[in-house]
Amino acid sequence: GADKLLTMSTTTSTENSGLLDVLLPQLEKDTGIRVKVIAKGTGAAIRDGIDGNVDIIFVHAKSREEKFVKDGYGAYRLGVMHNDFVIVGPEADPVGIKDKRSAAAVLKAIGKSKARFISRGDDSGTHTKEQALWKATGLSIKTVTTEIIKKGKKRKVSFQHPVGLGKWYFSIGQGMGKTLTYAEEKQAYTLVDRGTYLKYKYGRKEGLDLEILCEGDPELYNPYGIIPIDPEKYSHVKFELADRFAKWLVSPKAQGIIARYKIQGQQAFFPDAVPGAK
Amino acid sequence: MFFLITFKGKRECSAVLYELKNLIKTYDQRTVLNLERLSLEKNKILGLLGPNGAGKTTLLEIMAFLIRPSAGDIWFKKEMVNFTNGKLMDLRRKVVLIQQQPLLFTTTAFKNVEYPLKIRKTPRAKRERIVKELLDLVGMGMFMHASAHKLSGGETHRVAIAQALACFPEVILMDEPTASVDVENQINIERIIKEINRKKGISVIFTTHDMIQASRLADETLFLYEGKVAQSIYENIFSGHIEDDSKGNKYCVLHSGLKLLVSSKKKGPVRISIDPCAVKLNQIERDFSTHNSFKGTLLQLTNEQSKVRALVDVGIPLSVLVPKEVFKSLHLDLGEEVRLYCPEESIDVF
Amino acid sequence: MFFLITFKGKRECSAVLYELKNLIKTYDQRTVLNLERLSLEKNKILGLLGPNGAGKTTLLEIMAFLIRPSAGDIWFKKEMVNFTNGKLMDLRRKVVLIQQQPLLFTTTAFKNVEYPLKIRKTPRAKRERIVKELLDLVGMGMFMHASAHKLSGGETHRVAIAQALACFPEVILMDEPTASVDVENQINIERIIKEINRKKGISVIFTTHDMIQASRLADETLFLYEGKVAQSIYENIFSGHIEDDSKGNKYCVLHSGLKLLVSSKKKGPVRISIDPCAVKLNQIERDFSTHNSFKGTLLQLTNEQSKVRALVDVGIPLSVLVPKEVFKSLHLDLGEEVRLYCPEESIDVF
Amino acid sequence: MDFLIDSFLSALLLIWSMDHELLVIVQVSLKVSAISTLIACVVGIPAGFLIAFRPFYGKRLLITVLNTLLAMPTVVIGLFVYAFISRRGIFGAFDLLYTQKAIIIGQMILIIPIVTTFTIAAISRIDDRYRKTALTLGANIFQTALIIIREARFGIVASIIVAFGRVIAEVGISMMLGGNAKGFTRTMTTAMALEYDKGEFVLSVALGIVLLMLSFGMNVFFNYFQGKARV
Amino acid sequence: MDFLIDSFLSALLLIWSMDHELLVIVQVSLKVSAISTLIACVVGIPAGFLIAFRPFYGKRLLITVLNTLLAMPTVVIGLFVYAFISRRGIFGAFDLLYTQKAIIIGQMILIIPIVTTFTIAAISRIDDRYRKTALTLGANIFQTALIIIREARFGIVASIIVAFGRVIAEVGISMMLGGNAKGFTRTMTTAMALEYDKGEFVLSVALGIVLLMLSFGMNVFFNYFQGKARV
Ligand SMILES: Nc1ncnc2c1ncn2[C@@H]1O[C@H](COP(=O)(O)OP(=O)(O)OP(=O)(O)O)[C@@H](O)[C@H]1O
Ligand SMILES: Nc1ncnc2c1ncn2[C@@H]1O[C@H](COP(=O)(O)OP(=O)(O)OP(=O)(O)O)[C@@H](O)[C@H]1O
Ligand SMILES: [Mg+2]
Ligand SMILES: [Mg+2]
Repeated sequence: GADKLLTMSTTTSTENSGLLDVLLPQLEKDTGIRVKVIAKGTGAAIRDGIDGNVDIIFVHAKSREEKFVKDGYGAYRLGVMHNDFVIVGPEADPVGIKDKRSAAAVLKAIGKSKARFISRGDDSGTHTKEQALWKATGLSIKTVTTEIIKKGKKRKVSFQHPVGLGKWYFSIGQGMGKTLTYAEEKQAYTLVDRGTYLKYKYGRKEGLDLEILCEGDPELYNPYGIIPIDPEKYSHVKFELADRFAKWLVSPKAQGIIARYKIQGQQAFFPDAVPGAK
Repeated sequence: MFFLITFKGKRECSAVLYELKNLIKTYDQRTVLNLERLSLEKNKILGLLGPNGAGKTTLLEIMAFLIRPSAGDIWFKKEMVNFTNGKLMDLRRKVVLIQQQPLLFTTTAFKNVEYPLKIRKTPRAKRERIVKELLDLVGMGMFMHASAHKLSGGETHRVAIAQALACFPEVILMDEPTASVDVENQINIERIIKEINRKKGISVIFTTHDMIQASRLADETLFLYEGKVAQSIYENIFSGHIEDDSKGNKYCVLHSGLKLLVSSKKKGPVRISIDPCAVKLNQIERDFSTHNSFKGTLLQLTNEQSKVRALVDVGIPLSVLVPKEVFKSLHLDLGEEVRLYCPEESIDVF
Repeated sequence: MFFLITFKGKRECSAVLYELKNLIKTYDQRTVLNLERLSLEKNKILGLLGPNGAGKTTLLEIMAFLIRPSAGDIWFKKEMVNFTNGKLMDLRRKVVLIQQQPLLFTTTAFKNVEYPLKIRKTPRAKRERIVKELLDLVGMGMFMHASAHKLSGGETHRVAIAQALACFPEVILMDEPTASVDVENQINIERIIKEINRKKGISVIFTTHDMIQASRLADETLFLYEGKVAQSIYENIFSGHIEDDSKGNKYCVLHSGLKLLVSSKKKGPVRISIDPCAVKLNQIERDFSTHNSFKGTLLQLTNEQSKVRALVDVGIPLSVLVPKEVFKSLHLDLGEEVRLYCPEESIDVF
Repeated sequence: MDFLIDSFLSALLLIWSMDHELLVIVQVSLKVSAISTLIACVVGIPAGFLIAFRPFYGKRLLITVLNTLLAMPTVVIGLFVYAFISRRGIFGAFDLLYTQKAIIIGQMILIIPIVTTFTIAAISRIDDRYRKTALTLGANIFQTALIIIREARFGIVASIIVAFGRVIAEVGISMMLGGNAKGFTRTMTTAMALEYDKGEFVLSVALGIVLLMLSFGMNVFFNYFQGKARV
Repeated sequence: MDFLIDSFLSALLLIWSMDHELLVIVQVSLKVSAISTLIACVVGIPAGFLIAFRPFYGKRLLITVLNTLLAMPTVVIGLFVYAFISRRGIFGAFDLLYTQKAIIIGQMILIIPIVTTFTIAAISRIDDRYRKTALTLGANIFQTALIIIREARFGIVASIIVAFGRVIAEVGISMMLGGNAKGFTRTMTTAMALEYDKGEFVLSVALGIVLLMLSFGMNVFFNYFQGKARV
């Protein structure tokens, strides 16, 4: 019934990957819980939690998630799984990054040779990761801040990027799919999560004209966490259901489903709660 | 006829219908209507005459409670009309105006005439009977289901008259009701006007530019000139300009070339009206004087109660009113040459 | 006057202006115009008469090349008009139509009259002079900068006439040019019509419901009836219905109650026209016959060339044309009772 | 080119298969758009009439403000409504966020200015004699308004068509306030956006074609009225 | 409520700071919207005129199709144009994708039906006597069209305002075809969408308020015409 209905905010990539379409029916079968999924950017998804609009959030931006819990919005965070990012680019690979394993080194090479790089620039998990990687390259980083007013006080909103914005570094402020097509169109490098890449590369008639050039660096791991909203903060949330859902998600059964989920024949997510799940 | 039968006739004794005091209507700072005091009687047919722009339409629209006077008061059947309190609908249901260029609703002729009945919640069957009858009355029965906007000018006008009659009003205001109507239907409409007035006691106020129609149809006539009730007789109005001769005499020269000695202090372009009662009509051989005496042709004679209206072409058509006996004694024939004398007093310069 | 000076007058010898052959116009399967053959002369003033819906406006609009006939051909100045090839503009520049209910553009009176000059690329200074003069000509000089949509009915009509004159056309088509115009300006407009025709050789075709205006102004008149040129005289038209008496005589009973013996095979509702030349006018004491003889009052007498037009009220106003000598010999006075006899042959039932 | 043909064929396939999920989405789209258009008419037509009908102080300013609202981005409307109906907003208790009602509220705000503006434009051109005729024939204010609106119906129906087209094709508000929750607030357009995000361009355009076909059907219906309006 | 006040104050702050980045975004928005509106007028007004002017076979079908196009989702337009101008499309060689030109093409397709539909609606109500008067006074077809459009200007200007409002507030096409590249094709609305995605709601609405202020300024200007149209 309606009382067994949970509202969950998640990132577009989670929904787009199709993983929820196999997880949620099983959840309903096991627990009777139905989930109303609201997919949006990581920032907006966390924001939904802060505003108490949802019962639970399922996102991938570990540091922000931890802050979310620390600030008392989230009851707890459970690591569910991870996938990984890869750096893709044109097959010709003009910068010659193919042999490098370290993501930071790759970006550094791209930055040095001023080869075109497309950034999501939307403050998403991917973008957050990318910013961290650029910082690690040691290239000079510019910080752009905009002053706004929040709760009557001035506050700064900042955004970091390597020098060269608009020349070789393009910040397009769009979702992963759009960023990929943009990169293909411009034959540029970009950072992408493996799931989306697989879909675009093999899931369509006219496969993506970009190749994986860098993968496997642990820095490129992308962990997903589930956080029920703290009922102390918002008394109206269905914490009990949320709690059951979160627990179910880290159960061996759900972890097994995650491990078995394949995109274009390749494993897309790696369970973190029960690492060996099959 | 059903229409004539169901009209609730109340032949009341003559009483005041409209009373207007210091009524003023201004548009963009221009005063187009300025009536100090005017009272119109009930159950009469009133003809409203006056040149273009005299304010006839404006007055009718005020009397139909459609536009608000800029100043002044108006009483309808002894009750003062309040143009602001939004209770005009009750008054409007008693008075109906047929506009100068009637505009029918974008539907059929039938539905147009049916509309006033519909909003008065007349039952459908009765409605149909009345509409048919009214359309027949104005000779538009054939066009019942024609779409109104495709009708010719005169056809439109006649449907509008039927539409107004369907209101079964106490007062009908008609703005040039026969202007574009053909001869047969002019006669017909005049008959209808007379009939609804005589048999049903409906007051009729109509405007026209046809002096003879007015005197034929109306119990009373009213002349408007530049928004005022004209004191001087509104007839034989012409434009011209004032000229002096060497002796200091003042002449008014009309566009047609006619030169009239006048007594006026005005200069430049003026208008004059010539009192048709004060003009002397004579046989050609009797030559009065040197000035203001013109030769002309007798164009038309019209019977007007105890007088004869003669239309004489003296370059322009001049209207002259002569008592019947006097006219008889002159032994004039149509088409004959005659002589007109316009005394200075008969000419009003304004 | 500038306007009259600059008119390029070409007083050509009488020639054919319009020639129409088998011209048909149908609207929604209804034939509203059906002219087998008609030719109109140049440099004339032609009056077009006919009841509402006769097709007058439709004919004028075809002659102005504004609507396309459904069938048939039309020649303008001996050249066949091709309504499909889009070269009508050259023709339209020679002919201008003043519509029955003229609609001015949403701007000032001045700009309205200026428009035809502007599109003819007349220099600005000249334009201004001509517009002023034309507005003065129709007595609208005062309203130069008034916004056109706020003008009264007659004022609008007069500005439209000025606008048409600004086209300096070869042919002017006027649809009821004086219908809502005041008496002074009616005279004025009639004078303008005559002047542009006589002095400048502009052909004028106008419609009217005023028989007397037509005969006063027009060199020729044409009667339209139900889209056809009327063979029978278009006058004294009345509606009524046919009744039989016990002896098999057929009577036409008019709406006014008048009963006329007629010879016709028609039944039910009909219309009749009574030939004004065939009606006999007599003193009251001379009693002809039992039928079709009516007592009436002499309302109006009008001079028409060699004849006198008498308007007699016999319940309805009947028009009678009597030769001048005959009328004189009758010694009739206005307002007198007279007797009318309408022979069966004078009545046309249709 | 292939892509467009593929999309079109997929659209046909979608319709042919009468997929339950598709039906739900179509139904949500139609319901939400129809209700918001209806409300916009109920509010916008009388409002436009009142504004057009007579001069009043500040009329031009009001019209200018209405015109400005036509340029209101859906994001602003979305966030504006969000501020009121989110849990922390003053209507938070009504639990409106991520429901169809929320979409309707947002879309209503989006199209009321459209309907109002065009009603004003349509009515302003209507000859004042219609008003005078109705009044003199004894109509009350309401009946007179109906007559005028009837005469202006060609323009007003056009504005309703535009408004309906605007909301059925609208994605921002539906996404932000509805949340694109499958089975609840997923509309044709949010589904399209989703498929687009996934890179399923063919499916996205196929859904768009289904939407256009639907809209064509609606318009054949509307056209019946607009055609009648021309009599 | 706080949120809206914050946004409003932030908007003032943004304007006050005259941030270079903001100015670029505003400029791109205005330029792109103005050009696409202009093109839509140049195409839509004559097209509307021709359709309204005279009856022809298939007229009603054409109007219905136009009305249907009003419900064209931006995603469909975006993908449609994309299919033509992407590197693989037939116009791929022109390198149009992710440029302002691409946005203009898409937006043009979006609003031409709006301008056309309302031009038809406005012109259909114009008394035929205007046409006859112009023609008989010697106007050619073009001058006659101008007269009729002039008489219908109240409705046509309204449609231009709606069209401009539509494109300046539009986000889908700008995003898909422009790519939201900072400094090149980032418009007010794509910037807003981005901030929204980031969860920076205050900044997003602040940008929206700046846009509305701009649009208000434009409309004061438009209103001058529309007011004149009423003479
Ligand atoms: N809305 C308006 N704004 C400005 N002036 C107006 C308006 N309506 C009428 N007028 C002016 O007021 C005067 C009186 O107009 P009205 O229509 O009453 O004249 P009328 O006597 O009916 O003339 P006509 O015989 O031509 O019908 C005219 O000069 C006209 O130009
Ligand atoms: N567009 C149209 N569609 C259908 N019928 C029409 C159309 N225009 C005119 N008619 C009909 O054609 C007939 C002739 O119209 P027309 O306007 O020529 O008459 P008219 O002689 O000018 O009459 P009036 O004296 O009333 O002006 C009328 O009966 C009218 O109803
Ligand atoms: Mg008048
Ligand atoms: Mg006519």
